[in-house]
Amino acid sequence: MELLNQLFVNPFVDMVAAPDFLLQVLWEGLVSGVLYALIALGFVLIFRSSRIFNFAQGIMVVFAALTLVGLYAMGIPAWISVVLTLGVMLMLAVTIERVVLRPLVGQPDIILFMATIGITLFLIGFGELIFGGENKQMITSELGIPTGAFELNPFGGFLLLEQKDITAVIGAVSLVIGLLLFLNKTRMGRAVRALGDDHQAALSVGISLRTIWVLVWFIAGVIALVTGVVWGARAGVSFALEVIAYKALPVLMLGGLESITGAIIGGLAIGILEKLFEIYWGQPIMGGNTETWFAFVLALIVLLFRPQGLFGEKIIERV
Amino acid sequence: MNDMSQDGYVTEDGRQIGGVMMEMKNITLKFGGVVAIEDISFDIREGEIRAIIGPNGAGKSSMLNVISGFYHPQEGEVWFHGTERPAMKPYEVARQGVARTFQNIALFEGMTVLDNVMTGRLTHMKSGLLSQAIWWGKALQEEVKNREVVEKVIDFLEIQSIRKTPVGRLPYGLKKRVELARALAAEPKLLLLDEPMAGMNVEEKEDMSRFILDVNDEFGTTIALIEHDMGVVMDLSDRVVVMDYGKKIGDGTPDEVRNNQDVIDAYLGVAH
Amino acid sequence: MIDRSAAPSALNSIPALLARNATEFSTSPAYREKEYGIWQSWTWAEAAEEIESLALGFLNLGVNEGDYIAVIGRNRPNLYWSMVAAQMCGAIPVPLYQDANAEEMAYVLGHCGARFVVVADQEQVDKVIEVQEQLHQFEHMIYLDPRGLRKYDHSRLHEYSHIQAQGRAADDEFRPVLEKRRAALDLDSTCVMLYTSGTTGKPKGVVLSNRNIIVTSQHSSEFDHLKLGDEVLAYLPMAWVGDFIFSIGQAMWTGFCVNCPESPDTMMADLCEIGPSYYFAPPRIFETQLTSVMIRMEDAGKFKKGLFDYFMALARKVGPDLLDGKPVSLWDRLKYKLGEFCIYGPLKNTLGFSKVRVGYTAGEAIGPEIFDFYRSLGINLKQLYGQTEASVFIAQQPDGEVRSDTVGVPSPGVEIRLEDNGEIYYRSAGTFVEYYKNPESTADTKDAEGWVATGDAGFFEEGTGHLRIIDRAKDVGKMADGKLFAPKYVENKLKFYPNILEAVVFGSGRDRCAAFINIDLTAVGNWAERNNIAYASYQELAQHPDVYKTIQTHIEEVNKSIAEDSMLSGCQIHRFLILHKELDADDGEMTRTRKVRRKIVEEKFHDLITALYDGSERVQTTTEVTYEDGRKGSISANLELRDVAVVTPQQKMAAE
Amino acid sequence: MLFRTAGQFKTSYLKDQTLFPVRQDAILLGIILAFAWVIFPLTASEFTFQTLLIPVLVYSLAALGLNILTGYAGQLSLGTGAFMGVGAYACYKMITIFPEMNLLVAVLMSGLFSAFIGVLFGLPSLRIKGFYLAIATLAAQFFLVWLFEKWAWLYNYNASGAIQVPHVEMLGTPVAGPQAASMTQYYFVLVVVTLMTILAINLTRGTQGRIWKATRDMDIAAELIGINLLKSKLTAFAVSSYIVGVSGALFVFLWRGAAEPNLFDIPISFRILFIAIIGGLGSIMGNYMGAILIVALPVVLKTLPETFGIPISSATVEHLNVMVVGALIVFFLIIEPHGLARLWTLIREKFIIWPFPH
Repeated sequence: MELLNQLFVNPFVDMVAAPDFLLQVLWEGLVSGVLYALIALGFVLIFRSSRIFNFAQGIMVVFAALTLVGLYAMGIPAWISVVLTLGVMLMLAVTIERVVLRPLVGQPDIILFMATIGITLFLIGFGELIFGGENKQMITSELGIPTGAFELNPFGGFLLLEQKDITAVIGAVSLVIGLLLFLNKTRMGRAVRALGDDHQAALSVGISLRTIWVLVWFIAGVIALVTGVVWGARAGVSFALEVIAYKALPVLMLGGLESITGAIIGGLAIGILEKLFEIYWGQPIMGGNTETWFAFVLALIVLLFRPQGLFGEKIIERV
Repeated sequence: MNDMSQDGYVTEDGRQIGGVMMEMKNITLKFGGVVAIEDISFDIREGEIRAIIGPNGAGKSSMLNVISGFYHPQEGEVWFHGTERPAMKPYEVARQGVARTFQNIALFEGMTVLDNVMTGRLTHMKSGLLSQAIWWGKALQEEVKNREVVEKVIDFLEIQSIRKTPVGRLPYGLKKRVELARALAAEPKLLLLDEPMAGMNVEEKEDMSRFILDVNDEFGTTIALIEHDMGVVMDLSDRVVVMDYGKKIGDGTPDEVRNNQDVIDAYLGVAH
Repeated sequence: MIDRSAAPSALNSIPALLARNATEFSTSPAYREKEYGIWQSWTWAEAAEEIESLALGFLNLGVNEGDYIAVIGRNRPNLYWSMVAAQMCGAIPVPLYQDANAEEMAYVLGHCGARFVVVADQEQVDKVIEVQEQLHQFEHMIYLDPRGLRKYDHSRLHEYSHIQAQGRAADDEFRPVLEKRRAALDLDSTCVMLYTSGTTGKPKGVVLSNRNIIVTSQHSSEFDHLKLGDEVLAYLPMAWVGDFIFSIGQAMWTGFCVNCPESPDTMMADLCEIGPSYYFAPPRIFETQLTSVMIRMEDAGKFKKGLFDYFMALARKVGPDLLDGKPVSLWDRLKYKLGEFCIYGPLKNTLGFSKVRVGYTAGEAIGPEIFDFYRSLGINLKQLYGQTEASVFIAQQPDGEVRSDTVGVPSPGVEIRLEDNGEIYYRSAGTFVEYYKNPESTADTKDAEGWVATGDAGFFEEGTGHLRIIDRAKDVGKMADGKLFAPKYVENKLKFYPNILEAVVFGSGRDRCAAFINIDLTAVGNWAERNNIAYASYQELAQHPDVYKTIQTHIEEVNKSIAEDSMLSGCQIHRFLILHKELDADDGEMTRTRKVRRKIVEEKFHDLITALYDGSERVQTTTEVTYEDGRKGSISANLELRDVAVVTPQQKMAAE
Repeated sequence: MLFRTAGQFKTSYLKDQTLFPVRQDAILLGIILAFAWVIFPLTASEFTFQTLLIPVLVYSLAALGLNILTGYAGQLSLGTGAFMGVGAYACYKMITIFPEMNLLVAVLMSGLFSAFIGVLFGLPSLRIKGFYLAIATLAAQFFLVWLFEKWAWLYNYNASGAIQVPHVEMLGTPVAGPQAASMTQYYFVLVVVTLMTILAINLTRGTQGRIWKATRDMDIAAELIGINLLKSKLTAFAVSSYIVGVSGALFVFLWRGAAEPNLFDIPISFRILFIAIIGGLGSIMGNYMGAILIVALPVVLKTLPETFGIPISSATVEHLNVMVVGALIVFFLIIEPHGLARLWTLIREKFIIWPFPH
């Protein structure tokens, strides 16, 4: 009885009791949701274009952020560092395509998946070797990201919106919009999208598979950089960030490995839900820190009922 | 075929065909909006070679998948050995003695020919996990007993020389034969062949036809096969069902079917 | 020694030997057959039981003493048993070549008047049924493999296992009869009748008595110390006397195990699995194996190839001597040991010869290169000279006295006499009884004192006393200038080249020699592949100029070596052509044992022969061919003819 | 060239289906076993036991478990670490609740718990396939580790939140806890690993093995020839998790001596996965090869510079190590996607047909 109360009554009571706090929670969830969505986007793009489940996506986030900070630490002006970092990400994309993808093309999915885990490890080791493992400050102000905060008072309560979070959201949204424009309007972009559906069509556009791969991995790199900056701004830069990469996985399960919209909606949903769960159920009942698994369990349950994910269409099995 | 008495009939080459083994009653199968099979009924009799033919996309494969329990029709009944078959999982159907081959070869690429054919025996394997784990007693007897059966099949289909070759390395024609071997190893009551001749050259087709006839002759196995290559079917089969666009447009002996106007029209449509 | 363990008098028939084995070696393996993926095995006791029940079944079927029972099929224990079972019943087994076509079969079955036929499978059943109208004495057919025979009319058709079952059932009824029949057998009762596919004319039925087979088996077994525990692979035609001696005679005498392959196309694999200790093969097989070894080594990597070549060179140098126990320097011995580990051992292993203790080749001369190749690997390969009429053995090579150019010394118990024209005569316990229903041929070949003419010409080497065969006596002719003409001698030299499968040399009574060549499709085809030369057919490849060039060089080398021997220097080849078809038994150009039928070839290709001598550059010809299924067709071609350089012999003789 | 197969023929199916149809293989195995059972223990130093021998055995056992699930039944799992954890905690609870319990029994039983949990998390596998399933297993990974942390009962409420292996004796000799001698522990582990390997080999070569492989190679066909997919997959999950659980118990009790929850976090799951994949999916032997490589590598990387007298900080070594492992994985995947085991079989085939190239 007591337990049932705790599970099904108290949380909602609390919500109603402090709507402003609820809003705060939702906002927090939204922000992290945006970031999950971003990373998931990286996954989806690469999966669509090369059937590779790119486990390295999360690490690329950290790596990008590290490089940026590291370069700046060497005394290079902030914005130049950004450009240079982009250059590094491009190099990374090219190297991966040349050294890993090309020799492994045509291998079973799991092999390519393992390869990306290999890349993950390599990047971790490499990054730490060069920039050191300790936590670093993201160069927020240097990049002109406002650090202040807006204070709102809904329901006579109190809601704090940090400006860097807002920037994060805005940045993310604009990035997504840009991306969608690219995918839908440019020839390149259409090739990438076509690739998801069938290779021949894509090739008929007249762009070599390799170019597309490099491109896609580069885009993933850019996404990683943006994610790295905004997340770094909130939590600092270190390989601890890696964990957020895992968060993108349940997002993919929900959204489907191939659906861009799925990635975005799934990301937001998970971001918000896990925050709610943590605040209203996790901390009071389960001793907190439920974010580590909530998303996964949620996704698992959903998948039990929709094996193709929320946005994948039904599969008719053939023999 | 109503004129046919319940206790079967005799074929030109003097084989006695028994009573009805499996009967499809008014089967209708839909995928979402698409109607794959529309109100089709026919029967398969003990010991006969029954063909389902029709142009590509006529719904033959879907029909076979219904028989083997892979698809579940929205309407209609499947009767097997005189009792209605409830909707059951494919593996349960297989355990009732229905074995099949596949249009696009579905061998287990990671195993040798021998192991592939051995999988055909799984429906006969009863030994428990523990007995297997200690590789002793029942499991061991089973292993040997079933190997004997399998070797007979291997000998029958003349694939001794590739016994221990991984199937991945085999040419297409042989793969088809191994698949047949796997199905035979199950000692099925009803053997379903999904386009057994697809993509074969002339000799391979002749071999395969010979094997199909031999199987029916040696083991008296009832065979239902799908083919879109009319020629082969007509020589092989005792009775033929003709499908087109999910409907049944003909049913009877090869000759009856050959002279059926609808069938002729249907086939004029497709290039051969 | 076995013959002491039981008084020879008791062992005066194959069934008697069987009885001895069944008691003395009851538990040791007698027969194995690869079937259903494993080597099904029978001990002597089990084999005896199987054979007896079959024999009882025969009696039950009405087999009388003196009946002829034909046996047709590939080497299978059950078929060997049927021969012994026949003997038990006092009947005479007549093994036939399984690849014989219907009319050949009809002739033999008719000639021996077989009442019963034991066959392997549907294929053979069909053949016999096809011709049974012509066979008046034929009554019952027994088949081994029931596959596809269910629907056949079984009034005269019986399944092997059923016959055995009936036999077991009727045991007490027929046992006494069987015992009586078995007891009646003695050394002079007929053991088997074998049809020789003679190089000319219809096959003759060679009647061999128990004495012939048993005594010969005893002598030959002792000669090579064959013993219980030896393994032999039975894969040569059952109708061939050699197989009968090895798989029945010697096997029964010594009690060693006879292994039958699963199918022709798994023969090599089965050979490797069994690893026989006693092995026989005609030169052709050793040849093809060597060819395939060389071809496979072509694709080997630099290092491996180098290693191989180095050690093979070493082996050629010291290998044979080591085998013959001649002195070899310690250093070489060490290197050879190393080679044994790196190359010879593995090679023998992949060829299935690891355990060969005694190996024989016969039938034709074997190329020295081929012969020495196997010897140098440490395989005790020897030559023997024999024929059906002698129950195989006339001359053979004792261990340690092995050379490629002789056929060894007279076998134990064999006397050899040479006519002045060089023709070889012999007399021995193995000498055949008679040609069945053919007294005049019998008289022609075998005189009153029992001397048999071999029809081969040869001579004894001074010193060693080894017999050397030149050629068929009638084929050894004179050239126009009176020089000796020994075509076989030359042809063999030619055939020693992997690229040349067959050669036919002409020149008897002419002023110079010319030759037909058959190229070896495996070897040359492989060469063509490596030099990416496209070809659609044997014919096309055969006429390729490069191929001609290669063959020409081969022939010129041969000419050189012939020229060294002043006696035969006249046999050098001046001109040759490559035939547009492979000589083939189905076309009658060869015997079933793949010996060239010179006469027939000469008639068939006379136009080509004339062309060879009238100096024309090319010749247009058409030839009739028979396909496997018996249909006839014809191929025509335009062949190139080529001149070859010859060497003028050194005039040593003139000096004396 | 070492393999002389001529004359090795089989006269019965039993002989034909023995583990080592070729005699030389058996001999080779004999040699390896001799090393594992006699020579290593006699020669190994404390350091070798702790950094090489025992870890290799424990890891290869874990990999063996995973390999049954992923390599044989084709179900990709990223949650191995957590299942090791279940085994470890189960063993810890049993030993602390029944101090008299025989450790061997405890270890073998602890597998049952992880098997149970394994089946639980395996249930979705019928509906969820491929990467989706892989991610689903991460749910197990994160949830369980979280549980180890939050559920104080598991670690007997001790302040550190970690489990401390108590002193355990068998036949009067300490096998676990501070006093246990490395050699004793090594033999203990070796016994368990050998046992598990034998069972695994038998399961994978017979009926069950075929069922799993069929499920892996083509599940639709498998079901149509009469395989109950759910059963097949769940058995795989059960057996796999059992072995993994046992390895987890060994991991803590016979090697580490103590364990914090995060010890079972995702890095170890991946490490096991690497071992299985580099060793070779669908191979038993591969797990040992993979384990040797993955375990030995850091040691080599650490000792090499020292031997050449190059001063190098341990942190750098750590980073280098991670980097090299990453690179190696990619490298191995490229040269032989089917792992070291396949590499060996290829070499072996070459030996058998030596001197022929093919």
